[in-house]
Amino acid sequence: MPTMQIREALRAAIDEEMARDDRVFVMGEEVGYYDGAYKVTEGLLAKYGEQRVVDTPIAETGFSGVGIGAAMAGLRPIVEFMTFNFSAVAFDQLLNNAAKLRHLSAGQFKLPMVFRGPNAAAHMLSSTHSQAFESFYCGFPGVKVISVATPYDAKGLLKSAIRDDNPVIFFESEVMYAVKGEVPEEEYLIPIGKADIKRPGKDVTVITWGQGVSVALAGAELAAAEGIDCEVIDLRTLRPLDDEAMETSLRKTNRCVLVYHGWPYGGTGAEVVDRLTRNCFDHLDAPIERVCYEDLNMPYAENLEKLVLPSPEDALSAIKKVSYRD
Amino acid sequence: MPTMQIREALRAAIDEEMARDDRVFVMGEEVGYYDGAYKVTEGLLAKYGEQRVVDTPIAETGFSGVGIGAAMAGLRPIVEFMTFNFSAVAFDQLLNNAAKLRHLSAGQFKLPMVFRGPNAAAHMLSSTHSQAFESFYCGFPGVKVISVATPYDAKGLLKSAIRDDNPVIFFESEVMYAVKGEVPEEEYLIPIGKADIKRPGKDVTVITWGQGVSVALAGAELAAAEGIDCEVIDLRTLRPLDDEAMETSLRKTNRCVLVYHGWPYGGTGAEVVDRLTRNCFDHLDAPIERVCYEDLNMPYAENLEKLVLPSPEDALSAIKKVSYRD
Amino acid sequence: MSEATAAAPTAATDKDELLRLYTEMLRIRRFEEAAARAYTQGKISGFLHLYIGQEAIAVATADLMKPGDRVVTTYRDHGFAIALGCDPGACMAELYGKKDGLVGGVGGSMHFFAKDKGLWGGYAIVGGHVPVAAGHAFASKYLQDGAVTLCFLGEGAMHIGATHEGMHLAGLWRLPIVFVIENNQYAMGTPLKRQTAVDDLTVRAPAYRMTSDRWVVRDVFETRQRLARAVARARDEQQPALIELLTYRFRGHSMSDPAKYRTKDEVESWKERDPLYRAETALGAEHGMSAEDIEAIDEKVWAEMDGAVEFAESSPLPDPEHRFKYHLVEEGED
Amino acid sequence: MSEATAAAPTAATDKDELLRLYTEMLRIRRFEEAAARAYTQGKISGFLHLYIGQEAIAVATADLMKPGDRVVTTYRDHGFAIALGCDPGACMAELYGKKDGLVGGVGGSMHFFAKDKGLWGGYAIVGGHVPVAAGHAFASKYLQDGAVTLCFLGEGAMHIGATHEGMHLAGLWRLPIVFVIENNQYAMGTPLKRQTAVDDLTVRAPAYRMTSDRWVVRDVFETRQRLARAVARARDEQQPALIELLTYRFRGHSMSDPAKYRTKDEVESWKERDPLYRAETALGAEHGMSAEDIEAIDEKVWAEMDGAVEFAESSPLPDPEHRFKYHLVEEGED
Ligand SMILES: Cc1ncc(C[n+]2csc(CCOP(=O)(O)OP(=O)(O)O)c2C)c(N)n1
Ligand SMILES: Cc1ncc(C[n+]2csc(CCOP(=O)(O)OP(=O)(O)O)c2C)c(N)n1
Ligand SMILES: [Mg+2]
Ligand SMILES: [Mg+2]
Repeated sequence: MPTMQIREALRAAIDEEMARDDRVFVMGEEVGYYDGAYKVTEGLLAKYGEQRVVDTPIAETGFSGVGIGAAMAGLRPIVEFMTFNFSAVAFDQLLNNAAKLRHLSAGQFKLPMVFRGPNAAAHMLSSTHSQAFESFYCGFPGVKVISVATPYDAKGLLKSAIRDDNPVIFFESEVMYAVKGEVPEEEYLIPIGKADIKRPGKDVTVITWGQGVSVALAGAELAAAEGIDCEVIDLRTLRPLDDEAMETSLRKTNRCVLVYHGWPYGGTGAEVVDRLTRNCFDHLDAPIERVCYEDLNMPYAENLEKLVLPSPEDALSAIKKVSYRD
Repeated sequence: MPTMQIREALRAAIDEEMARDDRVFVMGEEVGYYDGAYKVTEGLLAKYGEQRVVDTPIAETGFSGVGIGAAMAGLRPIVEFMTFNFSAVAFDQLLNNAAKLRHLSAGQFKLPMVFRGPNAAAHMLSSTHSQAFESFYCGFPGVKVISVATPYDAKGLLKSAIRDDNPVIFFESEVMYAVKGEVPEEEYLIPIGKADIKRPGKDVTVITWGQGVSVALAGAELAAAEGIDCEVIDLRTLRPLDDEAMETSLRKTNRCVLVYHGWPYGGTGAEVVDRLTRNCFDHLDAPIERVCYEDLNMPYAENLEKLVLPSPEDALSAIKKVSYRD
Repeated sequence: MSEATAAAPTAATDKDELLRLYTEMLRIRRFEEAAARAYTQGKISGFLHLYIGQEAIAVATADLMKPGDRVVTTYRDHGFAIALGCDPGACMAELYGKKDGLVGGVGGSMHFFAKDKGLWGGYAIVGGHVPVAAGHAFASKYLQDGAVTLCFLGEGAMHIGATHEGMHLAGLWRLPIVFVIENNQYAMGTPLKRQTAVDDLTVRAPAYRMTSDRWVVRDVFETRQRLARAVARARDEQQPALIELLTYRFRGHSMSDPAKYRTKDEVESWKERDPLYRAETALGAEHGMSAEDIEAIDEKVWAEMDGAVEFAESSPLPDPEHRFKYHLVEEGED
Repeated sequence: MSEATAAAPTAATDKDELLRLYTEMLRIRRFEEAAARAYTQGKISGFLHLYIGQEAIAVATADLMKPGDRVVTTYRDHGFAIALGCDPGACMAELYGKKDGLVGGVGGSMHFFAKDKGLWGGYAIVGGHVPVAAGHAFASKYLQDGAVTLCFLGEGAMHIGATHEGMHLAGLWRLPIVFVIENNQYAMGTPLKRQTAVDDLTVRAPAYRMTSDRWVVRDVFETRQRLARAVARARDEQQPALIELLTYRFRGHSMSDPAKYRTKDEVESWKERDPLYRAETALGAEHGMSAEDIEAIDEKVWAEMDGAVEFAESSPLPDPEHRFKYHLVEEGED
């Protein structure tokens, strides 16, 4: 199988879907002439022209709203946030328009669109540029939310997201764009709403997504060295959650740790704990542990940032804790 | 003790703090000449004048930012959102400025300010006007979050919030402004971060806040009729959470139900479940149940709205469920 | 405002035309009066923002639209629904939160949608619809469908960021759209002079490279004609426009607002400009219609609106299961 | 731009003054060149947005400010920090993420704060600081402290809602504030003509009832003088202003931007307008300074900046415990 970067996989997904359906277009800051701030859209302007690769001024509320309005009128916009941090100024458009207009119009309108871009901390960008938005964007109905961690998932899920008739919020990561992996030559789609077992195991279920995946896998390796066999489940879709996949694993291992990039209070992390403890109460041999950001604004200094972020060692500690081996 | 409405208690708190410290001022849409969309600020313009009771145009980002900038320069703003639904357009100001500027400036600035207004569903206002914002505003560091349900708490906590040197997000409710209760004649403050037992009991801990409180208390009454004695804990402060109060009760009852107005995914609800299951794992005789909104955009029609909202009957079912009496 | 006032021409020449548009305006007014009555009786709940005084704008707009054109407006949306041909019964049923409502009872007063009639929605977050409307126009340009989007907003919405961003993109991209400010002098209780430092809101048009126009809405024909001019340029020349219409709402901001913030004199002075009143006067004075004939129209219209109320009252509540619908497009659904 | 260019006067008369301001500009440039070198060596990480080409603006501003006046700016904030008298060592240490950094290593390049020096912050969300700056001015009016706030923003920030709202409120409330657009022709890779439909960004001033001014920044004295005029009116007459400064950044948007989107010719044409270059020329040609004397200044400045780098490199990392500080004001803390 050919190998490519996540960035290339995303680009291939957009390219294939733009070729397939000329209602699909890309819009955002620097997506065209600059070839994308992180080069995800490189070459697309040259191939598809200004009408379908639309550079915007700095106006996230404006171009998110334009995307929403265009979707209602029959187009299939892919709206890029340079990073999701900048989507905070467009929050109202996502919450009150994207997520609600189909419902408010009693089904008269569909909103087939994707909001995509990098999410969570990169490296030394300080607090306003290091935020994980799933705790904000998973909390309301009317949208689907995806977070990808491999080129294979990135391509297959972005294609599904573009074809989905609903607003899909699609999280990537600056620091993962260059991550490489195998991607089939033939076309494929990955269904939204299905988690993936990134590492099978029997002792502890490690649930993760996005930037957490590599941390979780590294933590699982450390645990393996200590004789604990972890099953690492990459949620991939954060809304709706794949309860079945999580529960199946947990019923087998009876222990669970979450590893992800994001703040601890609420969000997907707490939601998963809530569901699993309720639905698998009698199968849990230990309370579920969460390994994520410290509950702090992200400092710039490298040594401090590192302490705030979850590490494989943190994951190992949690894995040992739920195994009562700490 | 004299009796007053929540609206009057809030007004008294603002009035007393404005009299006490002339750096305190109120700002928002219709707070002045209109006497407040919900009359919380009635009479304050007449008493304190245009400089300290500032009507704004419809520009939530603008006047939130002005409040933040004024706080940095030594004032103590009280920013009213006509309802918190309209704060969505100012999300960036809360997330990236209010919550971060003290940290970013390494303590050079303080942000002593309150963002207040009604939160969550009122009655038949449809989906854009019926949202509970704690799931968004509790999820990041740098702020405190309060939600009040009685005149006594409203006054004592708003006074503390105004005196606090940090940004405080303060939730009220349109449908509760007329709720009456006793409020002492003498001045008092309620510390931020302390929950309150609204009804002592021994069988089931019912944790609640905001509009949930009356639902929880009514549910507790229904349960009492069936011989289940509930302890109803009103969190009052949602960030930071009063872990001690929750845990003390839970260790006594071994059963817990949450009752609140808000969506189920994530948020304070899931956070509480997560903390209690981890910290009191061996004390829990049943999984914690949550009684809140259905995971839907709020419909306008009265009958549908009622079904989406949590009811005392829903609370009773959950109480019975955790008591294994369903 | 004075010069714009001075320039206003007198009413129309063709009696049938005037009668038709008069009747349309009257239908809106009577619909809302019926709704207000039901609200007062406690039969309608939530917010109810009346359009009384501004009807000529919706009627003129509906009259100049071509198939495919779209109106996007605020929560003050009943007038456009009626003018665009929505069934008053369905509209009233929506206010009642009933199954046969325009959107099945999920939206209420603030969220009328009738896509097939060109009503692309009533929006309740001030300014939030402006970029969305620009998006409809973006799609028109993309698909070359020849449609124009008409985006209505209150003068209070001019000060919020979303409005600026939506207008700015429409200007930059030369979208087929006309932005119409319905300046009814107040945003809730706040008069224009406490909203902004300027008097003329079209002062922003050059910043977006839009043409502008501005007049007092006294005459439905003039309004139609001047709006039509802007719509034609949007359609044919990709020239977006910013139009300020000076108008007045005779009721409070919503049914719960006693509107104590304005003087009787002010209200009276605007009553003289009321296009409905002026059309009625013209029908009598210039076209010789008798008071009885005019009264007969009113009775017919009232009968229609009483029928709408009856329809709404007898419509069933939405099915409980209805609340699960339309959050997401389900597999196979369209 | 042509007329604004035409009107630009030549440089200053007083040699000492010119030398002083030239040296200040040079200090900023050399500071950033030192930072760029460290970045290229992998010693600085994150984003690094250089101000090279725009230094005259910060120097002119710092020179006209009175005690208590405030500057609020963007992530492109090193120039203001140096101009306002922050220690280059502390600034460099901040870029290195070190304990002795201006804000102890928590903010990095984009978030320089030095309240006591009048630097009320570098902000990284485009437009997000504009209402905050208006808030500082609001407080000045409230407290009658006589201070003026100078809010700097890129031309790219003119199109976002927060900027509109902040300016609108400042205009409505007649706040003592001057908004200065540093129009360096690009927002990242996007030239002005793809950002907006207009050429002159001060076209918006009348919408906020602000005065406006607009010139090419070639001369630090002219810039100081014209800015000072606006600041005086803000201070004495509660007359806010919107000023557009035509300038250029000679580097990419940030260190990671190769800036391939512009022609060599364009860059060269702006180099001729570079106030630092012009001041240097004037020192030689008009004031008879020798090349050696000028070179000596440069060496002194380089020595200062090499010292700053040394300071930064030898500063320790922040204590691990430091990350828990300053999220909230703790009991008893100030
Ligand atoms: C962002 C936002 N802020 C506040 C409100 C509350 N609100 C609803 S209508 C209104 C006044 C709007 O005035 P204007 O735009 O002039 O329209 P009009 O009601 O006069 O038609 C306000 C403040 C809102 N819906 N959205
Ligand atoms: C709301 C928001 N959107 C996008 C960005 C990413 N971004 C940072 S700087 C910048 C360009 C700003 O250009 P301009 O305002 O002209 O300032 P300059 O960098 O030229 O000084 C962009 C798009 C951001 N920081 N904030
Ligand atoms: Mg109005
Ligand atoms: Mg620029």
